[in-house]
Amino acid sequence: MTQEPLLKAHGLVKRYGRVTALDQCDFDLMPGEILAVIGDNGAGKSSLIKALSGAIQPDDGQITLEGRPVRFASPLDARSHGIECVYQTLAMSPALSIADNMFMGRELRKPGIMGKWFRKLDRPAMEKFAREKLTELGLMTIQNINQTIETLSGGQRQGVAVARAAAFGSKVVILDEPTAALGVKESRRVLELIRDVRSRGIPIILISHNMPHVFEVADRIHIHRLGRRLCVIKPDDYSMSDAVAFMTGAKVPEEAATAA
Amino acid sequence: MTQEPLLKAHGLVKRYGRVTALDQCDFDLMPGEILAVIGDNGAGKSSLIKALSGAIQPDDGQITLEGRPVRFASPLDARSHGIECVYQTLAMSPALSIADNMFMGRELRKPGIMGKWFRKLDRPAMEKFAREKLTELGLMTIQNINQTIETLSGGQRQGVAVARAAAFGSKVVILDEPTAALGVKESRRVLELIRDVRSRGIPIILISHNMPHVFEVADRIHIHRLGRRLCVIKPDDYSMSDAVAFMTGAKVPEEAATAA
Amino acid sequence: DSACLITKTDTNPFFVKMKEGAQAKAAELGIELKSYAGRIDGDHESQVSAIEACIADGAKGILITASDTKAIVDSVQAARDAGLLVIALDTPLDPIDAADATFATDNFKAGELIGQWAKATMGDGAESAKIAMLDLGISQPSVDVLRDQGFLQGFGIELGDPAKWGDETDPRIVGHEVTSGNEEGGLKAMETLLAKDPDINLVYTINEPAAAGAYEALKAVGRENDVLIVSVDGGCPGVQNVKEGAIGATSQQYPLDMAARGIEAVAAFAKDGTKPAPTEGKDFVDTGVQLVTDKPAEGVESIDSAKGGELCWG
Amino acid sequence: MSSDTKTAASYEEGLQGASDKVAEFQEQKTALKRLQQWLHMTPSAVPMIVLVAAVITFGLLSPNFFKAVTLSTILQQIAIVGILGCAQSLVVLTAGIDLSVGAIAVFSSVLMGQFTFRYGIPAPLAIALGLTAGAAMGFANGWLVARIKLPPFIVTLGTWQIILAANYIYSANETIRSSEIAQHAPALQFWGYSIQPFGVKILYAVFLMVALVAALAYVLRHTAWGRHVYAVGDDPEAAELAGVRTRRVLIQVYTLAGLFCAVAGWVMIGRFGSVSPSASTGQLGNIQSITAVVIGGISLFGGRGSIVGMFFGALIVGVFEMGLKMVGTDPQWTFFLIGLLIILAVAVDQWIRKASA
Amino acid sequence: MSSDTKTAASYEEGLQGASDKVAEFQEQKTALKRLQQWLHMTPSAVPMIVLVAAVITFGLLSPNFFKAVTLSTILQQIAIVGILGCAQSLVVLTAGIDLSVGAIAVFSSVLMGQFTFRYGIPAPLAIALGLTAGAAMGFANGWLVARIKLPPFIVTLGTWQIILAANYIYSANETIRSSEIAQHAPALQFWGYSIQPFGVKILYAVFLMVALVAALAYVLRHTAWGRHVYAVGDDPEAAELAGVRTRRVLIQVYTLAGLFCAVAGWVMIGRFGSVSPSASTGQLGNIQSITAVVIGGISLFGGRGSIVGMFFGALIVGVFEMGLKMVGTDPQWTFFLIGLLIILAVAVDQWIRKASA
Ligand SMILES: Nc1ncnc2c1ncn2[C@@H]1O[C@H](COP(=O)(O)OP(=O)(O)OP(=O)(O)O)[C@@H](O)[C@H]1O
Ligand SMILES: Nc1ncnc2c1ncn2[C@@H]1O[C@H](COP(=O)(O)OP(=O)(O)OP(=O)(O)O)[C@@H](O)[C@H]1O
Ligand SMILES: [Mg+2]
Ligand SMILES: [Mg+2]
Repeated sequence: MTQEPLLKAHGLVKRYGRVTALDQCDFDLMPGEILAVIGDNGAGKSSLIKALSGAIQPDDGQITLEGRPVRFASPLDARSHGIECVYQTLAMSPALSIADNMFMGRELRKPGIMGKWFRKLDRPAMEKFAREKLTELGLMTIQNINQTIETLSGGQRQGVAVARAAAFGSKVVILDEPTAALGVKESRRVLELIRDVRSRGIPIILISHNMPHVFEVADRIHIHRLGRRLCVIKPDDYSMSDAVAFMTGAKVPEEAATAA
Repeated sequence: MTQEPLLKAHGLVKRYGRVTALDQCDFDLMPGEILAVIGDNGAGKSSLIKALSGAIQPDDGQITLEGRPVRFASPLDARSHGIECVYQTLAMSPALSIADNMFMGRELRKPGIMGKWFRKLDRPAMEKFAREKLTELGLMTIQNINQTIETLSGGQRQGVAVARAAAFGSKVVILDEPTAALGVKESRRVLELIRDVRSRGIPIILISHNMPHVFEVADRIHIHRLGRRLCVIKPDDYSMSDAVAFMTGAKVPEEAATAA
Repeated sequence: DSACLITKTDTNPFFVKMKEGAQAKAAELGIELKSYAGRIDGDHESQVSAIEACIADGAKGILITASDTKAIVDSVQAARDAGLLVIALDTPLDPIDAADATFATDNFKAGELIGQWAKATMGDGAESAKIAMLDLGISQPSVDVLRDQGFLQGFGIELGDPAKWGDETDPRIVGHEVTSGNEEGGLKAMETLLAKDPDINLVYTINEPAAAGAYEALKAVGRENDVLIVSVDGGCPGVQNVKEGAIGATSQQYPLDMAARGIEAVAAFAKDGTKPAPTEGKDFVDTGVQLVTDKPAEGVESIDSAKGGELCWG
Repeated sequence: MSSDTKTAASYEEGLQGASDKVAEFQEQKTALKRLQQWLHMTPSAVPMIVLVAAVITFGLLSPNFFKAVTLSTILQQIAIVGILGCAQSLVVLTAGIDLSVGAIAVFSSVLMGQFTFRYGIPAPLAIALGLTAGAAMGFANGWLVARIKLPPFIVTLGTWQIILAANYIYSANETIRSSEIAQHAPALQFWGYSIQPFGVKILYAVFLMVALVAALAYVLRHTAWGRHVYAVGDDPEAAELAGVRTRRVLIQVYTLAGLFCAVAGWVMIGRFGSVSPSASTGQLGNIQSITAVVIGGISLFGGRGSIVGMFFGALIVGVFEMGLKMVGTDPQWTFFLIGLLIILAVAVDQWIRKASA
Repeated sequence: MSSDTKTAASYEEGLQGASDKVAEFQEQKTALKRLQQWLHMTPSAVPMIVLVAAVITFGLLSPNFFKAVTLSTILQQIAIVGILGCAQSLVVLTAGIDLSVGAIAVFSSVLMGQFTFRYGIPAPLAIALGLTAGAAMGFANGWLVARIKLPPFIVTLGTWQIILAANYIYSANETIRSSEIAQHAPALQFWGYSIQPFGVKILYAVFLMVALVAALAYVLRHTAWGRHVYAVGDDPEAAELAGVRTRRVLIQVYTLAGLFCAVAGWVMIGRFGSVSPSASTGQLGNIQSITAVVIGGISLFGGRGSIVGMFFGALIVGVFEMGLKMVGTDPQWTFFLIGLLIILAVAVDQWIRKASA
C-alpha cells in the first residue's frame, strides 16, 4: 500500500469506570474510500468514532490527520478540521426547527447591513437549503420544514442528521448507523448519498449492522471486536458469512487479513 | 377467514396540530399470528401502535380486544389487558439499572415479613431473572447487570427493552423496530425470540424496515401508507419487491390484497 | 374619604397592632383605610409602590412607618405634591421635615433606657459583663441600629459609627447575631453565641419575640435565671414575660396611640386642611416610651409590669 | 466468494417508480380551531390574554383603575422587574436559574453611587464602572457554571449571599440621599426622568425596558447566538455535539445577565431617587423576576419560551398587585390572592395550550 | 414469487459457532483508584468527606468548636432543616421543587397551637389535625402538579404565598407563649425534650430526624415505590410508558412531603417552645432545604441522588454556619463566607466526582 492514511489512530484506550470501551484500538482511513466498521453491539464502535470526532477524549493513544498528530478537544474542533459526524444519538435540539438544527453552529446571515451589523439570520436561504437536502434524501413526508425536531418520526430525525453531515463534511464524513431507523426507500437514498459524497473525493466511515449495505458500498471493512480492531478485510475477498463469523468470534481471521 | 381478530381497530384518527398521523386507519390482529407492519418513515406506524397500546389517545375510532370495545387511558391500562409494547424510544429510565428497568411497575418483593410488611424488593431474584432474559437474547456483552441504562450502547438498550416485553407480554406483544440498532447476532436472537413467543400462542405485531426479516417471520404483512392501512398481504403471495413497491406508492395493490 | 397606612412589614405584631389601632379609629371617624406593607424588613421599594397606589387611588393622607428613612423621601414628596397629607409614624424621616408631621417614639431613647437599666442592675458587674447582641437583620434597618446603639450608649459602651452596629471594639461584647425579630431567630442566635462564649450574662434583644427565643436557649442550658435579658416593644406577651421574669426589662412603645392620632390628623386635614403641630420643644410629636420592669433600678424611671400590662398593645 | 453480495438488494427493485407524494389532509377551518392554532403558534399571546382579562376585571372593580395615571404607574413599577426579567429569561432559557439578579442590581447601584460620592469619580464614569462590575459578577456566575460545571442554582445561591453581604459591608449600610444625587450627579438619576405626553407621565425607564425586551426578542429569534442559547438550554450535550460552544455561550449569557442587572441597578437610582443598599430588590428581585419569567411561559427546564412572554408575565404581576391595592385588600390578602392568581394564570395558559394540541 | 425470501439471511451462516465470550479487561488496583471507584459508586460519601474536612478545619480554628455541646447544638439546629430536607428531597427526586415547605411547616405548627388554645381541642388530637392539614396542603401541590400539569416551581411559589398569607391571617400574628404551652399542652413540645447521655444534651427531634432519613433511605432504595419515584424524576414519559402511574406517584410524593413539613412544624414547637406565625422558616425554609438537598448531591433535574446525601448537606451547612460564627465576628462577614463556602463545598464535590470518572 503506497498511500498514507488520511485519518489514523493508534492504541486508543477509553475506560468508563469499570467498563473498557476501547482497548488499544487502531484505525486507518484511506483517502477517498468508504470504510465500513462492523461489530457486535457494545463492541466499542461508537466509542471509536466519538474519539475520532472529538466527542470524547481517549485516555490514551494518538490520532493523526493527514500525517499530523491532532487532539480534538470538542466536536467543533474536529469539525473545523473538516470532520463531520452523525452520532447514534443524532445530536439534535428537540425544540428547534429542522433548518435551525441543520445549520447549528454555521448559520447563514443575511447579506448587507442586516447581516453584517445586526447579524440577522437568513432564514429563507437556510430553509431553502434544508428543504433541498431533505428532498435529495427523499424525505418528502416531512410536511413542514418549520416543524420542530421533536415532532418528527424516528426515521425522519435520522434523515435530517444524515443530510446535515453530508451537506457540510469537507474532509471526512462519519456516519454511526445512519440507516438504523430508515425505511427501504430512505435507506437506498442514504447509500446513494454516501456514494455521492465519495465521488466528491471525501472518504466516509460507515458504521452499520446491515451486512448487505456494508458489502454493497464499502471499499474496506474494519471489523471491531471487544474494544479493538480485529482485522480489516476487502468485501471482494470475503463473504458476508465470513465477516459475520469474524465479528462474532465464530472464526478467527488469518494473519494476512489483519494486515490488510 | 373464520377466526375473529384478537385485536381490532377501526377508523383511528390522530392529529398533531397540522399534521395528521393517523387518517381513518383500520387494523386487525389474528390470534397467534405474527403481523408485520411496514411503511415509509413517517407513515404513521408508531402512532398506530401507540394508539393500540394506550400511549396516545386517538381523536377518533374504536379499538376492540377479543371482541370487546376497549379504551386504554394509559400504557399501564393496556398492559393490564396483557398488551406489552417496545416503543421506538424504548421507554427506559436512564439513571436506573437494567433490572430496575425490566421490572418497572411489577417489581418482585421478598417473601415473608420483609416483603409483606416492609415491601422490600427481592433484588437478587430480579437480577437473576434479568440476567437470564438477556442471556437468552445473547446480550452477553453487558458486563454488569447493575449498570445504569445510560451507560449501555444503543443496541444493548434495545435488547433490554425487547427482553422486557417478551418476558411479560401475555396477550399481545408489540415491537416497534426492535432490531433497528441490533447487530447481526442479536437480531437473529430477536427473531428467534419472536418465534418463541408466538409458539407460546401469543400474537406479535412487528414493525420493521428490514424486509428480509419481515418476510422471514411474518404470517401477514400490514402495509401502511400516508396514515392508513393500504392493504394486508401474505408473504407467500407477494415478493419483497412488490411489498416495497406498495408501501412506497410505486405500485397500487389489487382489490383482493386489500381485503386479505 | 380614604387614608393609607403603610407599615414596614405586616408580620411583626407591632405593626399588626398599629394597623388595628388605625382601623378602629378610622371606622369611628368614617374614613376608609387601606393598608400596605413591605414584604421584609427594610423593604422600601414596596413602600414606594404603595405610595404610588395611594396617589393613584386619590387618598387624602398617608401614614407611613418608613423602612428606609432617606430613600423614601422622594416618593413622600411626590405624594405631598399631589396634595396628600403625609405623616411619619414611629420612625422619623431623614430629614424629619420631609413629612408633614411625625408621630414617633424615639427608638434610640428606648434602647438607652434598657441600657441604663441593665447597667444600674448589674452594678459593679457591668464592668465585666459579657453581652450578647441579638439584632434584627444584616441589612441593618434604622430601628435596628437605633435600638442597638441606644442600648450600648445607655450601658456606657463607646460607639463606633453610630449609624452602624457591629463596629464597636469593647471586649464586653461577645458578638452580634441577627434574629429577624422572631423566636426562631432569637433561639438560634442565642445558641450560637452561647457556643462562642458560655459565660454570657447580659442579652440585648431587638424585640420581645427574639427575647423569648433567647430565653428558651438559655433555659435549655439551665442559665435562664442568671442571665439578664432586655428588650424593646412593650407588647402584651412581652410584658407578660417581664412579669414572669423571662425578660428583665423592656422599653414600651405605643403603636396604637400613634396610629389613632395619625388617623385623627388625616381626618382633620381632610375636613379643613389643618396640619398637626409638633410636641413642644421637639420637631416631632413624641408618643413616648417607658421602661417596664418589676425590678426598678436607681436613677432610671420605670413602671411595673402591672401598669405596663394595662398600657400594652396586644 | 462474493456470490451473495448483490442479491440482498434485489427486493429494492420495487422502489422503481416510487411515489414522492406527500400526504395531504383536510384542514380544520372553524373559527375556534383557527384561534387555537394561532395560540399554539404564538405562545406569548397566552399571557397577553390573561393580562387583558385581568385589566378588564380590575377596571370593573375599581373606578380609578382605568385612569391613564394608574396604567403608567404600573408600567413604571414593573420597569425594574422587567429588566431583571430580561436577565433571568436569558439564564432560564439555558436551563439555568439566577438567584443573584437582585443582589447584582442593588450592589451595582451602590457601586455607582459610592464611586461618585466616596471617590468623586464623575458620574458617567462611575456608571460605566458600575455596569462593568455587574457584568463581572455575572461573568463569575457563568464561569462557575460553565467551567467548574456547578449547578446554576447553587452557584447563584452562593453569589447571591456573597454579593448581598459585600453590598452591606462596602456601603456601611449608608443611603445616599436623592437631593444630593440630584445636585451633584444627575446622570445617576437619568432613567427617572420622564416625558409627559397628554399629561401622562412616562419614565425613560419604561422606554428602556421596552427597548431591551424588543432587542432581546430580536437577538434570540433572529441571530445565530440566540439560536445557540435555545439549543444549549434544550439539550446541552446535543448542542455541544452539533458544534455549539456551549461553555462560551453560557458564560456570555450569565455575563450579559449581570450587565442587565447592573442596568436595572442604574434604573433603580432613577426610580427611587436615592441609592439604598437595603433595597428589597436584593432580597426579592430573584423571586419576582422568576415569577415573571414563569408566568410568561418560559420553561424552567430550558429551551422553550419567549422574552415577550416574560414581559407580559411582569405586566400581569404588576396589574394584579396594583389592582388589588386599589381595590383595597389587606396586604396579607393581597399576597394570598397574588399566590392564587399566579397559579390560575399558569393554569389558564396550560389549559389553552392543551385545548389546541 | 417468494424466490428472494430466504437468500437474505444466508450470510447469517457465519453465526454458527459464534463466541459468547464477554470481554475481560485488566482492572486497576492501586489504592487511589479503588478509592475513586468507591466514591463513584457511593456518591453520598462525597458530601461526607467535605463535612469531615469542614469539621476538622473549624476544630483547628476555634478551640470551643470541638466541644460536645457545640456539636450537639449543631445537630439540634439542623433538625428542622433536615426534616424539611426529607420532604424537599422527595420532591426534587421527581424533578420538582417545593418552595412551600417552610410555609407548610409554620402554618401546621400554628394550626396545632391554635386548635389547642383557641378551640380547646386536646393536644394529641390537635397535633393529628395539624399533620393532616400539612398533608392536605402537600396534596394540593401534588394535585396541581400531576393533574393540571403545572410546573412545580410555579405551583409551590403560589402555594407558598397563599399558605403564608393564610397563616398570618388565621393567627392574627399572635404568638402562643412557651410557658403557656408547657403548662396546658406539653404534648406540643414533645420533640423539645432531650436525653443527656454523658452530659451531652440530645433532643428527641434529632433522633426523629435521623429516623426519618433512615426510613426514607430504605424506602427509596428498597421498595418498588422508591424506584418509581426515581423513574418519574428521571424521565416521566418513559416511566409512564413503562407502566408507572406517574400521576399517582407525584401526588403521593407531594402529600408525603406535606406531611413531613407538618412534622417539622410540630418539631418547631418543641424546639422554639412557642408557636409563632412569623418564624423565619416560613420565608427561608425552602431555600435552606434546597441548599441542603443540592449540597447533598441530589440533582435538581430529578432522578439522581440520595437522601443520605441530603442529610450530610444539611450537616455541612450547619457546621459552616456554626463554625464561621464561632470563628468570625461580624454577621455580615459570616453571611459572605457562607455564600463562598456553599460554592466551595459543591465545587469540591464536583472535583472529586470528576477525578473518579
Ligand atoms: N458513558 C458511558 N458510561 C459507561 N459505559 C459506557 C458509556 N458509553 C459506552 N459505554 C460502554 O462501552 C461499551 C462500548 O459502547 P459503544 O457505544 O461504543 O458500543 P457500540 O459498538 O457502538 O455498540 P452498538 O452497536 O450497540 O451501538 C459498551 O459496553 C457500553 O456499555
Ligand atoms: N408528538 C408529535 N407532534 C407532532 N407531530 C408528530 C408527533 N409524533 C409524530 N408526529 C408526526 O406524525 C407522523 C407519523 O409519525 P410516526 O412516528 O407514527 O411515523 P412512523 O411510521 O413510525 O415513522 P418511522 O418509521 O420513521 O418511525 C409524522 O409525520 C410525524 O412527523
Ligand atoms: Mg454504537
Ligand atoms: Mg416509528
